[in-house]
Amino acid sequence: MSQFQLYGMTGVALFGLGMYAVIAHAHLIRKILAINFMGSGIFLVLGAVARRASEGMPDPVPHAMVLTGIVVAVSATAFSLSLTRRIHTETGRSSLPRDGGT
Amino acid sequence: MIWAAGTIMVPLIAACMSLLLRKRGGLWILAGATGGILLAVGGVTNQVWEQGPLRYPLGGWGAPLGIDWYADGLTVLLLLMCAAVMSLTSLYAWSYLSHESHAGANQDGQSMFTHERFWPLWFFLWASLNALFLSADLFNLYVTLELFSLSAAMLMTLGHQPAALMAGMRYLMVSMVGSLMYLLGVAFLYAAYGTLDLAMLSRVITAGSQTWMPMTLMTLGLLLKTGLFPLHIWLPPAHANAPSPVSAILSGLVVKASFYLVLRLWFQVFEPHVSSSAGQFLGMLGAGAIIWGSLQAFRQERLKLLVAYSTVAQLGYLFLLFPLTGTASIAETAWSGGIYHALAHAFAKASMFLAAGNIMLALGHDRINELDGIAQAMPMSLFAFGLGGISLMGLPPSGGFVAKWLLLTAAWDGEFWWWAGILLGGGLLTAGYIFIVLKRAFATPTVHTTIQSIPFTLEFTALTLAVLGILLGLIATLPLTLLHIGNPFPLTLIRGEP
Amino acid sequence: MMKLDNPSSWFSLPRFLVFLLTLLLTFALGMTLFSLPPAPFQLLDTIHRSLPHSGVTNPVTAVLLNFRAYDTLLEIGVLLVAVFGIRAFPEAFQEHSPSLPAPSEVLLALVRLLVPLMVLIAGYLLWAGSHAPGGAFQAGAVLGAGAVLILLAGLPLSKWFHGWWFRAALILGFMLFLGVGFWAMAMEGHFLEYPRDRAEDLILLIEAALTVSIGCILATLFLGLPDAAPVKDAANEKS
Amino acid sequence: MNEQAWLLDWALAITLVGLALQVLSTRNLFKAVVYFIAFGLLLALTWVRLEAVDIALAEAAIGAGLTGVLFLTTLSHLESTTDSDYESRDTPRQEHPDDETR
Repeated sequence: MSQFQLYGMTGVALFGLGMYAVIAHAHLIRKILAINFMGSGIFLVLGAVARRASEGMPDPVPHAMVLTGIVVAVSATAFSLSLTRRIHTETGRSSLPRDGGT
Repeated sequence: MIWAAGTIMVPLIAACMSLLLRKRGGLWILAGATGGILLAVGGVTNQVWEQGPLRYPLGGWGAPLGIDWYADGLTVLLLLMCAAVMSLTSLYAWSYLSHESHAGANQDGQSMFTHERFWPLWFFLWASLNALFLSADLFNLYVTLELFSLSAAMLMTLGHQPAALMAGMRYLMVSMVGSLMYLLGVAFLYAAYGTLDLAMLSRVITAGSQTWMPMTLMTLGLLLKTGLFPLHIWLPPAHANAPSPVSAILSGLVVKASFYLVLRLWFQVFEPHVSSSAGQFLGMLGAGAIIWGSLQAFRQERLKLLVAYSTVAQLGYLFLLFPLTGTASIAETAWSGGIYHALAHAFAKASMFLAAGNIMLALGHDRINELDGIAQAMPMSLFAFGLGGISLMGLPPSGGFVAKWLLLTAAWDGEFWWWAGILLGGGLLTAGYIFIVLKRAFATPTVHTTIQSIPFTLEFTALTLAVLGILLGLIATLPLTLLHIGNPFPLTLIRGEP
Repeated sequence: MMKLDNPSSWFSLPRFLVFLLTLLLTFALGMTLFSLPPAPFQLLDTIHRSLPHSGVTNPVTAVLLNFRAYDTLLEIGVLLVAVFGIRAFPEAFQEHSPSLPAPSEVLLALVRLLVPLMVLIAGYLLWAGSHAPGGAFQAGAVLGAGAVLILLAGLPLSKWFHGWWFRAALILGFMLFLGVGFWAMAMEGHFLEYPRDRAEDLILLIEAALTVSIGCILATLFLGLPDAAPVKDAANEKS
Repeated sequence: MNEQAWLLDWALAITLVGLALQVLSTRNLFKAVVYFIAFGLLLALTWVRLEAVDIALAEAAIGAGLTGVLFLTTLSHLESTTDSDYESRDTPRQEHPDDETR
């Protein structure tokens, strides 16, 4: 199994794991953690794709995509965590209600 | 190129300026930004009108190394729609915020929903929508997706009521998962084809799991963000609990942005590999949305929730485009009808949310059962709501009529009675829930309720949007001609283009 | 759809269905990954050809700040949006953590030692980015970590974050990036098309400004979530 | 690829997935976040293996460092206000079974 396949599979597994957890867990912090794992999984797939091209220099375009992705992920995480705090302060909950919450 | 750059960069600059200067000079920033964006969008429209579809290589590199902007009739039409709805809603928002800041302060004596917090996010949302419409690069589209879902989620939660916070949180979660599904699709496509440019991808794409797997992932992610039935659960609370100008934009424009991306991907990139059953499936979901959304709208007790469920239903019409374009002879009519519905709905729904917001400001609530006599008290807002409703029902001479007529013609000519039935039934259901509201509003009030007066601008902008939505039905040839520029039918044509 | 959060029974049908579906999806994704055909062409060759014209020799920096600079521009936009969003919550910018003990002399000494070092490292990473691993994001992250350290040590700098010039520093990189983009359009015809002989200086200039901005932005993201619920919120909760 | 590098890759991949499983399944949220930070650092190591030192730096600083600290501060905020306030809430405790943060 090449490095591409190994890390590609790891990435896909992390994505699937995160996907399951984001639906199955109720606690917001767990959901946000799960989303971060989905992101990390995708980044690993991209990193693997960059190594796939040749044995020489890895492809810099996926690397640039990952760097951008990491920054986007931290922005989204920071905002969702502050929203979690806000929800907790306002309602005392740290999970969303089960119905539509209307 | 300056025009295309202007459509995105002017709102970005305005966002930064409003952060830096806070409320000082706020109205000047708003006026300058709106003027600048309208000018830029006008410039792009003019270019496309005269020269046909255009590509702008950013940084001069050109695809596949660099990122391209691509503008055809569809892009321009959506840019125009966005500019019109956003600028009118901006005017509304300005007045709403100024009114709210002394009327609607919370118990701390300090309103959370202030100019200072609102405008930077608003301009970022505007920039990201324009950027999404123009982009022709898969990864760049991902960045614009994140930009608009983050700014939309923040705008939703600015009001700080618990319901809005929770709805915003749910939207944020759903939309982040949707974006990530899209991104994984991009990663797979890049692995398989070595390019991120849409046009280039459409030339090299081949059948196989390396194509349909990312296609499924990306479509699913985008449908999640669009809120197509049955993935709509987050939509009604999010749209109904947001501050009214934000609700108008969310329902009118933001859900269309991810829908637009589905269109681009299906018709420009994946088209030869989309099986007709996939299109049928999307159409079925659309039909489900129309019926389910309308029935739910009947059951609502709050006006804004009713309007939000109506959005769920109206989104369904957009997806009827997918099965109908499967037949070559009616494809273009169906395509025009679907896109026209997106336009008409943007104006109609924005005006309805603004009108509902006015009613909420005046009454302090939006319970439908207690709207008695509101028609006499605020005729302008109610007229706006009614005109919006006419467009949603598809009655002439509104924009909604043209859209539904085109879709119906396509279904009729293609002898798809089932889709035609859904179209007609959906119209009837819409008429039903609109009339529930109107009947209440025109009833003579039994108990005396205090109705606060609200600024004229609020009512005026709502009405203007509604009138524009009707006008869209009277000048239909112009947008439809524009839509024709670079349209993907017959489907093989787009392939030959650079 | 959301009725999955009942761990009192470890097995529930919806949860199992979700498990099955995600497992299926993961499996399908894995299969696709294994059977990927070779890409019809490599972007790598194009990059190699264009690298000498990009003004830098680190290919990742070339992609981030020249070939796909527009992505990076919008990405800074995402960061700024996060800052706007977090500032919208009133507990942001409260005085940091009243429960924190007064900074000890040791901690202060450590901060005095570490922070200049971090600024130095940031400067090195920024400079190195053109030819070796590094660049604005890494340098900005180090700078942001330095700011966070100062705040953790309890140095009274929170006031500093209210000034208009801190807001200016937040958007400095973004505005400069935009400005260069427009200037380049005036010079060469396309947005963000740097004149080739000046590309190197322009990229360094943009990166320097971005480093400062990213440092401020990351510090703000952190500050937006201090461990300090405002006193008035706590009072509201009790009632 | 020589034998040792191959072994290292496999070890990394398995540990990454294992840590992700730990984070998403452990009942203790604080532990989960600590595992998450460890995951981030390990991911940074993986990026070095994939010849992406740029990303390794960013991942260590932003992905593991900043994101981890954000999670920790949010968690301590939730913890400081959760337990004492529960009795005054109108929602019964069973509604938030995942709320435990210890």
